[in-house]
Amino acid sequence: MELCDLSAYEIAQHVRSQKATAVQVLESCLERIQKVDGRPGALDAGELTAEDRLRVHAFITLTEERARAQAEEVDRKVAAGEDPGLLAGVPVSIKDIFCVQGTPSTAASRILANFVSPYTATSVARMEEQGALVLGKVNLDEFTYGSSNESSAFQPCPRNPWNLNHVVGGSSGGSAASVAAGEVALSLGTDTAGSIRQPAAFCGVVGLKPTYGRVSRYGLIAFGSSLDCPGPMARDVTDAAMMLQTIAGPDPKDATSATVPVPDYIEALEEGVQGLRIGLSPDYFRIAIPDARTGKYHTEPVPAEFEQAVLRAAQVLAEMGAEIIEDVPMPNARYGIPAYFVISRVEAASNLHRFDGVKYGYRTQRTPADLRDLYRKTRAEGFGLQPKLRILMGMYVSAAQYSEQYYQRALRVRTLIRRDFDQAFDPDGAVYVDALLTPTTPTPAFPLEAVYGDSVMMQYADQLTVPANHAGIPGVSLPGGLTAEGLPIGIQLLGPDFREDTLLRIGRAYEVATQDDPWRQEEPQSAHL
Amino acid sequence: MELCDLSAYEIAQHVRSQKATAVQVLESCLERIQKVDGRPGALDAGELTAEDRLRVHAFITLTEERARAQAEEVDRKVAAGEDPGLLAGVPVSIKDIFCVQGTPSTAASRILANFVSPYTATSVARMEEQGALVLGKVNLDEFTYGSSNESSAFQPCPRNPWNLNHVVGGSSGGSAASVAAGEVALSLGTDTAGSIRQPAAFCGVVGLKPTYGRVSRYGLIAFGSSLDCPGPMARDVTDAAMMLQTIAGPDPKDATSATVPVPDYIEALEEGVQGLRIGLSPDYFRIAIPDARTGKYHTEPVPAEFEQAVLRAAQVLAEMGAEIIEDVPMPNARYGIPAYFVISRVEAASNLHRFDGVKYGYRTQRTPADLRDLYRKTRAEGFGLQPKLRILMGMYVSAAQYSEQYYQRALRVRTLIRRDFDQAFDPDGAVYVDALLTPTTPTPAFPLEAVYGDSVMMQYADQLTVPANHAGIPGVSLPGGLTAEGLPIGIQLLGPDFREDTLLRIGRAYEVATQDDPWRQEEPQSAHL
Amino acid sequence: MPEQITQEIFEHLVALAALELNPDEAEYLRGELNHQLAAIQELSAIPLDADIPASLHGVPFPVEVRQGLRQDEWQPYPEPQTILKQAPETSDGYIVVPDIPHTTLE
Amino acid sequence: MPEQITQEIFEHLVALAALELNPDEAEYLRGELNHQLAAIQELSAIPLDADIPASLHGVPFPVEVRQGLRQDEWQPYPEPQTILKQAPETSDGYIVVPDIPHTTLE
Repeated sequence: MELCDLSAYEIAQHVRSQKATAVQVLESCLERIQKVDGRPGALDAGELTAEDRLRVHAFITLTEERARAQAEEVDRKVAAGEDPGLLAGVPVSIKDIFCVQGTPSTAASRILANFVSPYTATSVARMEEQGALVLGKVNLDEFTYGSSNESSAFQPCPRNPWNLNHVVGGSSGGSAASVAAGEVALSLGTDTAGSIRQPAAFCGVVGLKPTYGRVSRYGLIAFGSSLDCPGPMARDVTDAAMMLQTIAGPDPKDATSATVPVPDYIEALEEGVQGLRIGLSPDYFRIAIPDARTGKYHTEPVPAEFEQAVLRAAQVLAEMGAEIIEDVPMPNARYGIPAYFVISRVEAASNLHRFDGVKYGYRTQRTPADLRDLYRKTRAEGFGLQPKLRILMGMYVSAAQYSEQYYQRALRVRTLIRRDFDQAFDPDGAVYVDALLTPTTPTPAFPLEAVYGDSVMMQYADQLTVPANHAGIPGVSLPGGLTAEGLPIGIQLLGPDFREDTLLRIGRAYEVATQDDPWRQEEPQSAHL
Repeated sequence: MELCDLSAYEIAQHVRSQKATAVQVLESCLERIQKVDGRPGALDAGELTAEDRLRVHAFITLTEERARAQAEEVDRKVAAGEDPGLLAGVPVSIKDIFCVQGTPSTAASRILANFVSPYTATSVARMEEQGALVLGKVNLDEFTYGSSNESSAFQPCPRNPWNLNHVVGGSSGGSAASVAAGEVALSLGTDTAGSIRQPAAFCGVVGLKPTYGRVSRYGLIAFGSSLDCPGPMARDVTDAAMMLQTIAGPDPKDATSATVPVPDYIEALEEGVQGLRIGLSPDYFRIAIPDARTGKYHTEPVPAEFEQAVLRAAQVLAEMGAEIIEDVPMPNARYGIPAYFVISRVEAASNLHRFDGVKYGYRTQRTPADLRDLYRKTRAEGFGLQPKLRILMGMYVSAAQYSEQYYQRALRVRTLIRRDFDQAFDPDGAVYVDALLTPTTPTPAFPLEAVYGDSVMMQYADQLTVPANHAGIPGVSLPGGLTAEGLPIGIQLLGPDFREDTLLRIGRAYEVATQDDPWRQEEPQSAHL
Repeated sequence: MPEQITQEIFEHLVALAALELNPDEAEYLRGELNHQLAAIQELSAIPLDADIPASLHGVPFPVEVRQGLRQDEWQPYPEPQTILKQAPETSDGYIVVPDIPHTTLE
Repeated sequence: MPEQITQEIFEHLVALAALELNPDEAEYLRGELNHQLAAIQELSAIPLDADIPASLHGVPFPVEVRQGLRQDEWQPYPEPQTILKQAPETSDGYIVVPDIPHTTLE
């Protein structure tokens, strides 16, 4: 096992106890990246080569010098007896939707390809203050709009470390891939409809979407402002807890970050699940799929392997003392996707109006007739298909004559979705649970190109994750097994506002109980390159 | 470049001039096999692992000791000043449909999995007499019945070195893969409907089907006795010529091997194409595809990339002095597949009757009621689906009441197919050509599992190769470019009986003229493992 | 399912969105828009009591967990050049754009 | 396209072929057989003059390139055990099989 394969917790311990230097950790990660990552995502990348198909392609930009300076500073502090921070020497990657001062911050879009941020996102700054080494910016769906990373303007797009022919999921796909492939121990992602949890599930890592307001959004390029949450991606629950500890808490630069106190997530980890009430909902064991053209829905159960993985987790937790509550009703979960189709598009269209070729980013090279023509040409050339689609959809459903039918109605449906959770988590309610246990996704990672282009089917990959975004509650996806084909299965825990501690504690108990499971001994395909 | 990547010609020169020893060549090949081949094909191999999907899996049986003894003998001869043979120190693999004394000779079937041959096929013996190192037996479709290698009872089946997610073609798929991946310089395959040329095309190597009767079939486990031809697979034309030189010629042990003298293929190689007449036939630029259920045909052009590769080759050869004759009529080529469906199945059914669990090979472990029940149980357990399908089809179309309609008619259609070639190659005919230039296959290597199970579509992969088998004439497939997706394109040359020398000479001229083409600089994906 | 977004509505949307589309893009995008609208028809069938309010976000945001707004105070930015140099075209610290469409008042 | 190989014909073929099939195999194989027969219907539509002979192989095999048959002579095989030991069951140099179905003559 190489240094880069250690957990963040182990790395910080090694560095603090001088069993390894932060510089050695960095070298190990750079070597791994050199071996498995292949050429970084870039504009106008040409055809995929044979080699490209055998590489992970998590990164867009490597920031080796930034990481090296930080590693040397950490090692200096350790040598000098100073506190090197909670994440001392821990290698991290940053989804390229966050601004990091002095580095390209592209949103995986041509329109921001040349943008070098003059400031740093709060969550990144907090990790660096705690000694993390920022190795670089990782790929995503353009402006986070997708569930596979195929829509990135920076190609080759990431490939799943467990099967290089399958997608990584998205939108935090580069984050998930970089963690799964051992290139970094932690990655900072964002979750708007499942964008942390779904790629975590597809790539066999832990992904935590915090409560809305738990982590500052300052420095995050906005998609759906009422839904976006930065959060940790890690190889185990302890590492995710360490990272959340670092980034959580109010930020004067984000008025929507809440002043709720941050508990000690790490301390709570080993408390076990004795007495916790964990719910299963039939509404999370089936998915509704619309017919491509008629819009009529049919309902399908999730794959048997997924149901079994969740039921096995429930059994394991029950054996450790949790009480399993079956049949928790979540009748409005199925409305999550249609409501999201409306709300997120309205917010996206609004947020994308700022990109116009005037103040920063891409400007058309053609000569425009006037300022409006400059906007049109710049946006036509700078945005890919998915941002264009979201702008058009958002404008349509929020137009004065349709707003009542679509946008206003979707916001009221959101209230219904939230009420499901309020009732489930109400200590005085009919069925009180501390957390819900569900599959994270309705399928394992699909093959590359299998779904891309069908924007409706792509959105349905988020069906089991998006209710938490509407409701604002926290959720975590944990590795829960492998399919017969060897693709990761994710299981999800959902909890009440600001109770990430409960989710992490349950997740940790599950990890401990299953640590000898045969699937936990399997390595991703990228380990065989 | 490692020793294993040198051509057979270069290796033999190195060994003879003591620039390298045969043992060093062997070590280099074993190292390459260790790196890219993964676990060998085996019965009851279980699920594919992540690592399996990243390996070539060409081999069923490695015969390292046999090769080492031979290498030491070659080195001894060189040191002693004795002639080490034309193939001195050249590493070769043998399609596991040939018997090699003392080694498992499985036909990739459970029914022969435990068969250790007491004798050696003539072509293998001839190569060993010339100093070749037999590294082992390589995978194939069960009893050669397929065009993808997926039907092998020995799994994991081979994966295409140019794209590990695509098939190698078949049936000589392990041969093609082992040569393309640099595991060996040469491989001995067999061609019954295209089984050398089609995998050669799919894997970007040279594959030569000699004239029926040119190479002894002694020691070849029979499929279609009127069609089967052993032949060379190599990375370039010179190597194919060297190998054919070694294996061609009459054999007292095969009454169908012809006493036609064997020319010096290597000497003729550099004679160029000045004055040669090379034909193009519109009937080889389109394929007829039957509808899955109605059997109605529709005609499609071959992909534009394939047509362009052939036309580019024609242009290159014209620039070197060949005369290109367009519109050579081959109107009966399209009947090749339906006629083959009949003839080959009749011959296969007949040849498979010998496998009965009595004299050698698998015998059922269940207790049979009597001898007939022993046959049934043994064959039911020992044969895979494809042999069963061929037995049933062969028995049906040759049954007394259907024979006139099917088998007799197919043999007469075969006469038509042969006449097309007789007319094209007739020096006194209306259109006289020395060779026909065509695409080898109607598609590049398809993704694994994309066609498998559909026995009709699988057979149509041979549409452009099978007429030569009906007619008995020689054909060679040459690497002719890469598709935009990076998959090899094969171009085919067909010539008159026993004129392999002409085909090799044209192929060599084409190689020389295109040696600086960008696609020739590309490496297969397996080079990036 | 009839198309809801006709060619005419689509062109209007494209203009409002300040986009230009080539024919392939336009065909794909209009197709996907109609496809998505079909997929959200379900919304209109959801029974919603009249007293169900709209939620602009999911988590309640009571005053006790709010930071309150910052004072509206001018703060100097140390390096305005790092911001200005992101602009595609500047001149003497001003951002340059083409003619702004305007109507001259009589 | 009607099925040409009915269940009855199929079972007869399976018996002739000395096979046993499980239901899944049988379904797949009968389906593929009918599929293949559909694909070879074209044969019957090919115009064939009455004087077109059958070719048992493609290459002419005139006497001058034939080796002639070997003399029918007994040759000792040096190691008969290497052949015999391939047999699943032997006894004293004989290959052992189960009862051979037979009818005792009266």
